[in-house]
Amino acid sequence: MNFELLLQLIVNGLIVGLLYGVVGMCFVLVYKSTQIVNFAQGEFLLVGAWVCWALLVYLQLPFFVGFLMSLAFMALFGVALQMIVLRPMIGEPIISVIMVTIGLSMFFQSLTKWIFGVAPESYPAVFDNQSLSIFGLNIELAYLMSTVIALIIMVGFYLFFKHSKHGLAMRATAFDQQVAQSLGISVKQVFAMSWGIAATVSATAGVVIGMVNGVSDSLSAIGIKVFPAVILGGLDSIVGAIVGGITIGVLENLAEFFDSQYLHFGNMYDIAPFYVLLIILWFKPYGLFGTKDIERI
Amino acid sequence: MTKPILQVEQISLAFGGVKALTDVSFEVPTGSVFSIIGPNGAGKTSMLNCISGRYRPNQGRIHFDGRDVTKLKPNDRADLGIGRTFQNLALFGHMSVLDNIMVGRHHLMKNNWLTGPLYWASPAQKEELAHRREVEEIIDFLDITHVRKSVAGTLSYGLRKRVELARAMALKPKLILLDEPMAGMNLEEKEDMARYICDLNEEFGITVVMIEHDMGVVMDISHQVMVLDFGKKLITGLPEQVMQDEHVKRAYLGLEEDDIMQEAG
Amino acid sequence: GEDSVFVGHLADMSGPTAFVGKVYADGVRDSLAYINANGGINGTNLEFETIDYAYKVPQAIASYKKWKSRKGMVAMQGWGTADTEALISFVAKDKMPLFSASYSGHLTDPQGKNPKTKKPAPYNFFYGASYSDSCRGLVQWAAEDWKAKGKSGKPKFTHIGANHPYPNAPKAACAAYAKELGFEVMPPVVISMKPGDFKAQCLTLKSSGSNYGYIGNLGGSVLSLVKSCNTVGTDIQFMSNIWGGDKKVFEAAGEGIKDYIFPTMTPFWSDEAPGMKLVREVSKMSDPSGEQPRLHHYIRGVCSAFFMKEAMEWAKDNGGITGENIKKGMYVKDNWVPQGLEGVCLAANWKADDHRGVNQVNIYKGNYNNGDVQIERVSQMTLERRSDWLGF
Amino acid sequence: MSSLSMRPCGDFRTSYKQDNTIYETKTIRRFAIVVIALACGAPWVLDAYYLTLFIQISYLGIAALGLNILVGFTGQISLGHGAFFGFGAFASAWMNQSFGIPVFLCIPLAGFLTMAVGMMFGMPAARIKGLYLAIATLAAQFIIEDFFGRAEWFSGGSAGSMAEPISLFGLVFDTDEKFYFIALFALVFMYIWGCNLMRSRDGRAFVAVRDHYLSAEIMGVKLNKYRLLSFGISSFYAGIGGALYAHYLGYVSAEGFTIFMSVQFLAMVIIGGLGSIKGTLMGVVFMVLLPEALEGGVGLMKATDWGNIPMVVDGLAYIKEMAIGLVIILFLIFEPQGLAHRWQQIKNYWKFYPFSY
Amino acid sequence: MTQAALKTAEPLLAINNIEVVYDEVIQVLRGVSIEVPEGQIVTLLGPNGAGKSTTLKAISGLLKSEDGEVTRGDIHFGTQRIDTQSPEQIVRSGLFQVMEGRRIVEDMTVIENLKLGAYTRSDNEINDDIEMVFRYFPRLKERTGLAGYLSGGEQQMLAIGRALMARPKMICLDEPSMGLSPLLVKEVFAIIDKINKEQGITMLLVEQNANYALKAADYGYILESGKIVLDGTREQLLNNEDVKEFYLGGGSDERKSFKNLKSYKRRKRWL
Ligand SMILES: Nc1ncnc2c1ncn2[C@@H]1O[C@H](COP(=O)(O)OP(=O)(O)OP(=O)(O)O)[C@@H](O)[C@H]1O
Ligand SMILES: Nc1ncnc2c1ncn2[C@@H]1O[C@H](COP(=O)(O)OP(=O)(O)OP(=O)(O)O)[C@@H](O)[C@H]1O
Ligand SMILES: CC(C)C[C@H](N)C(=O)O
Ligand SMILES: [Mg+2]
Ligand SMILES: [Mg+2]
Repeated sequence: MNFELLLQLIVNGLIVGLLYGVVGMCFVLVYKSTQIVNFAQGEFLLVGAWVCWALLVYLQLPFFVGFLMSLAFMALFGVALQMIVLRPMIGEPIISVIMVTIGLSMFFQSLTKWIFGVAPESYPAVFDNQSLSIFGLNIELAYLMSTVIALIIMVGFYLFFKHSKHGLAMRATAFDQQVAQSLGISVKQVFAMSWGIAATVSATAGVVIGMVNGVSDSLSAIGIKVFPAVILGGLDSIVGAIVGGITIGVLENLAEFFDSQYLHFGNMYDIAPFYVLLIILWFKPYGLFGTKDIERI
Repeated sequence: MTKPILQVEQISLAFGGVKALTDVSFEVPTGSVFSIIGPNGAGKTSMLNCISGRYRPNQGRIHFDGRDVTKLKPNDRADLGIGRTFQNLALFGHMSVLDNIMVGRHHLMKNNWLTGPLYWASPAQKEELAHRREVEEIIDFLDITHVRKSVAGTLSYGLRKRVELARAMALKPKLILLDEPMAGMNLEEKEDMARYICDLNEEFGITVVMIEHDMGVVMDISHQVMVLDFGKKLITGLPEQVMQDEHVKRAYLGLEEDDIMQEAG
Repeated sequence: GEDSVFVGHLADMSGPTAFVGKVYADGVRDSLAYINANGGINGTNLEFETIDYAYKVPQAIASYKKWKSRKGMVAMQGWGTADTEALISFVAKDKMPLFSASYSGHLTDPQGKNPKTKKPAPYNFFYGASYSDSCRGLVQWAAEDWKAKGKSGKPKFTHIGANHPYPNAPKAACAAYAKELGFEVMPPVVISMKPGDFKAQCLTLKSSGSNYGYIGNLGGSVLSLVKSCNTVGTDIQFMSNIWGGDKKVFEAAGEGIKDYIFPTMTPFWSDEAPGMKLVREVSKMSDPSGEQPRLHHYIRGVCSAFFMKEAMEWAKDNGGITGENIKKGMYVKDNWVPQGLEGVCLAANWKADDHRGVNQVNIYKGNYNNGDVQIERVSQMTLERRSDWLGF
Repeated sequence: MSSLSMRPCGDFRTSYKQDNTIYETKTIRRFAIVVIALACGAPWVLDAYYLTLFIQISYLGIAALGLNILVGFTGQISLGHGAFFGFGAFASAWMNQSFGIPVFLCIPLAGFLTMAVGMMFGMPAARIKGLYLAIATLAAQFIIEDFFGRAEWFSGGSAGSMAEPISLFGLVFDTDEKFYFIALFALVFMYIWGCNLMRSRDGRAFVAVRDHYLSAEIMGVKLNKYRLLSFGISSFYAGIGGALYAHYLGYVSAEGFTIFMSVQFLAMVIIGGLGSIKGTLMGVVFMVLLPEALEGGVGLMKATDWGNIPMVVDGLAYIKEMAIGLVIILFLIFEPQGLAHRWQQIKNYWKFYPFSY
Repeated sequence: MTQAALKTAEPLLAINNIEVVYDEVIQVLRGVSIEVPEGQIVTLLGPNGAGKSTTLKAISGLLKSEDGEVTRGDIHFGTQRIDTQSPEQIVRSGLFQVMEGRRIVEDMTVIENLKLGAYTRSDNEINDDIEMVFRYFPRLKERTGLAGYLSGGEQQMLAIGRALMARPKMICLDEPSMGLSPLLVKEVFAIIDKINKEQGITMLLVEQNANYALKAADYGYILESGKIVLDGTREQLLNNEDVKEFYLGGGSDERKSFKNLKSYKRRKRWL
């Protein structure tokens, strides 16, 4: 067995997985507070990454200035999106709302293609040294930066849901919008908040991935990629999203390892997580950390 | 009263630390109206859930109609003839009242996804219509003719309760379990409901197990009453006996003796 | 005889292959417009419509039907592998020549002579060497390169690409030839068509010690692959198919793309060739300033359109512009170069039993140095017309 | 109020049989028959473009109906319908090619084969619920798609596979005009099948499971059986639709059956109206005609002055895509319950006209 | 208190001739007017489907989320017109509804549910108020699991307790006694009374249990088929023959047995 390759793949999986985890968290945040499965999550990454790219390339802003500005923009973007599109949908069948997010995803994908074109673009170099060697594996500094950011975001999320009354309000809204309203919770505010946060945090991930792989419309594919991660962890669990993200990241890489070394099926890297997902769901129908539905009659 | 249709032997049920039921045993004679009363959270609904198969008791057995049903799935118990209604309405909200009741006939019908769609070219149509006829009788009986095509979810609470009863009756049950059939009803409607329950017991010969908080109703129409408190059986007996019990009075009714008759109305 | 004839033009300008699809489509579109503006088909007006079908097969079929029934289409300019193959039997039945940008090898057997051919494609044409033949050319180059570098032992060859018809088209054919030439053929490495993080795959490439990698994808995923493999530090010579190498790719990849090998069928925009004058005129149709540099895919589009045009001219003189006659027109000339495009389009030979119009591959090497893209020609290969390679 | 059912006012029925019909009134039934009769004459009036659109509507419509049975009637979201559709297409072609089974038999057989596959992937439905299940079907989508690319023996792998045209009694349905009749027949047949299913025992069980699975079980409905069966039936429909598609196109490519297609099916069903058979058809028509209509709109736009600036011309493709997304969004904002619901409201309005309540 | 006296007191809540339509076609209320004076308990009685819950939802602004709409008339709370306001504005102005069917947040604990009730508040006496709720309903204190697993009665207590947490001026209670044991019904009404007396919270009480409701209330309305058919003070209603017969049971002195009811219907005199 090629241990060196295995080790490198696992490290690679951990780091990429953490990023999935961050995107997954946003997904969970939106789900937890609005029950909406956001199919436009990937487009948040996309829009964020392009906006940041445009600020850096056209306006020649220093990286961190442009980065923060694009985050601010994304917060507004998330809130505005929610106000214009999702607010009228409050109280409508959940599946229709989900379909709306699919429509949004189509819209923004085409819009970014229209504005920025279909060719991938690279970010200007941010770090002097693009990569760092860990266990003999070169890892992009942007990824390490994202690891730090991810950890900060995670702790923030945890505290928010555990201790703030907005966290409670979000959960109540997710449970039953009518009840939430009757308690004086502004469902609109809750929605705006969660979409704003989700858009901002996702954009962070978008920028990081853009720095590593270039910005292009395929960034939005991450939106699909986090599905298995989120489900694995449990749709409504922030911790689950992280664990799920890391698991999927490592899984992909393990699949690549076994495929390339032994099986030679091809494509296992992309497909194996889905097999594992099915198996895990069979034994844990609510993922690893998801809360069970209350089945009382 | 003849041999018991339902025998519950030493049922215990716990949820984590909460002991919903502890060692409860009782028998329901065939053809009787048997009421379960007790404070909120005493485990009454849990008891019904054990009988209808929603919960699996941790201990004990349940015999229905001479069969041990403890391990059967809910749908198999429906086949055997246990019907029920629910405390927090459990209608099929988007279906019409008629369809709701027709679901009750499910286990009595034979057409399936292959023969059903061939409607005219299979016995399905005949079967559907035959059952429809019987369902209409139940609808007539419960006086819900005027809403039979309405969507169940938009009905008012009281009507929904009645539709639930109709659906349970459509099962052609030998035993029907009613979880607070009168809750949320005004006097007039309670009277109607009481009449239906008496009729279905007397005319159709269906045994009734009923949870109810309205003491007037319980006293008037039940043959036997069991009192549960904190998951334990307190007493079983004739309604009058039970009402006399000091413990029941204090823990459940919270009344002095004279008040009972007066308040119950 | 006719006042005007209709040509349908399918393009992917917004779908998954738009990266090059738009460029190629512009070439076709500008050419058709140019032909029209300059006398049409010897006086017959060339009416055309471009539909962006976003690489969706049903949309392509619907457009085809629409053109066929409503506009009386006589020939069609198409695009992708998936839709072209879906249309094979339709165009055969309707006698509708279809000039595609899918260079899939199994479009080249019009009569089903090769037992490996699944479906004869009598009405399909494309300008350029098939994916299989280009890959064979690259493998030949690789074998020479290996020798030239004085390395010993068996070089290792790996096919890299998504599990899709387009990247897969030459997979088996090319692997067979690589083996013939003494390569050790490694298990293929699958990367998705979309850009992404391919470090895992690069680690595999690295640990397997692969020497030559053929990339069957295009655009974005090529970039990602190169970047990821640089981070990981592989030592592999990448060779891509015709869609995977152009100036835009180098610019987008920036530093880090090194000695990247790819084939072309035409000169580049900045090259001087007699025919480039016409190409620049054509380009003015959508860019009056004439300044916008075009990628070589654009020029291939121009060739595709002008071959069609000349076949139509022949048809007009020989019984009228119908699909059947255009097809016949395709077989008339040997070593055929459309008039005015000398030095731009390679000499082509379509025969009734062999639609491998071009069997020549020009191989280039590209580098990016401090904001400058440098592309140099490294070799030119002429492929045999082996009968067992027909349609394969 | 509550007695205000969705029925025409003065409509009296004297038997349960009359009351159990698919169509609410005789007029509507006659109308339906006339429409079908008229539809039979279409090939003599309409050109192939319209026929193609209709044929598209029919095979997509059949598959979409299957999805609505699963999503709308049984309440389980599936994101893998496109893959099942593809499976039916390949399966039919494969059976015809490999075993020489006549095509008209292959189509229903493909339906059943797809049903089996659908039930295999539906198995988790016994344990998994809601969105978890939706994502499990997403997994099915990717796994099946991967299978198409991999299984040369079945799908021809990357090269795709050929599908013979349908032939019956020596008649080959290889042109749009001829295939149109197959499509029309299949559509009508499958829709009546669906209507009948939903008004008989198993159909009701599906809805019961959707609305309240706990009480459905207590009412005697075998929960797992019906959860699985609805996957089976929905895949059956997908398989039939896919097989028709295969034999219409004559060629099946592994590329066509992506998550995007699955999403499109979902859009049809939601836009049409969940749990409405009529609505499904409306949704399909909407989604098939939308791009075509926008194509026309784009053509008009190019003709205007402001529409002819380069930025817009170059972006027309994207504008079109954006418009599709936008139309879906706007549609759902204004009609979240789907076309069927709007239709119902219009009917109600006229029924009580001029009294609005 | 006489009717006249009631009318002169400035009502805290005034509903003026409202009509409500669901789904754009189904009319449920046909001109309902109700006044609730400050500090009093007013009860709204009526059979199933009369539109009682609809009236409450119209007050609290929750109709919109059910596709319902107030098409005519207006509702004033204090000096504000509230039928155009959003539910959360209404709650913030001090009007709280306890919805029919308890509607607690099942996947939260009792304490979390109570905290939710205090969502609109920003003071730091929330923990004191939780203690106060536990004083009213001691058994809630022992339930530490998820609220979804509470028994029906416990959930009802939680729902009322949650309303108290908002420190509202007025609470609308929709069938608070439904499904409670006799002892608890008594307790709940006692608590309602106590809350009204101790904290001066105005109440609009929708009830089926007319006996208790009328005893607790100062004034009552009877709603049938979307119209107010009768209103009056407690005494007036308690002595009304029809109310006695149809709502209280036993128009005559003798209580009928549920067992031997005649199945004919008597005409109500107000129809
Ligand atoms: N699924 C469950 N999980 C956890 N605890 C439960 C569950 N079902 C019931 N309980 C608990 O069991 C106890 C008995 O509940 P049950 O619903 O049987 O009471 P009940 O007698 O019907 O009361 P009520 O009259 O209020 O309906 C309660 O304390 C309740 O919290
Ligand atoms: N969301 C809705 N859509 C359509 N109709 C509705 C809706 N909600 C209630 N209705 C109808 O409005 C009428 C009044 O209902 P409401 O719930 O207000 O009655 P209620 O007086 O509270 O009855 P109960 O005592 O049974 O609770 C009923 O006929 C009901 O069918
Ligand atoms: C760029 C490619 C994806 C398109 C190409 N014409 C094909 O063969 O499909
Ligand atoms: Mg109970
Ligand atoms: Mg009510």
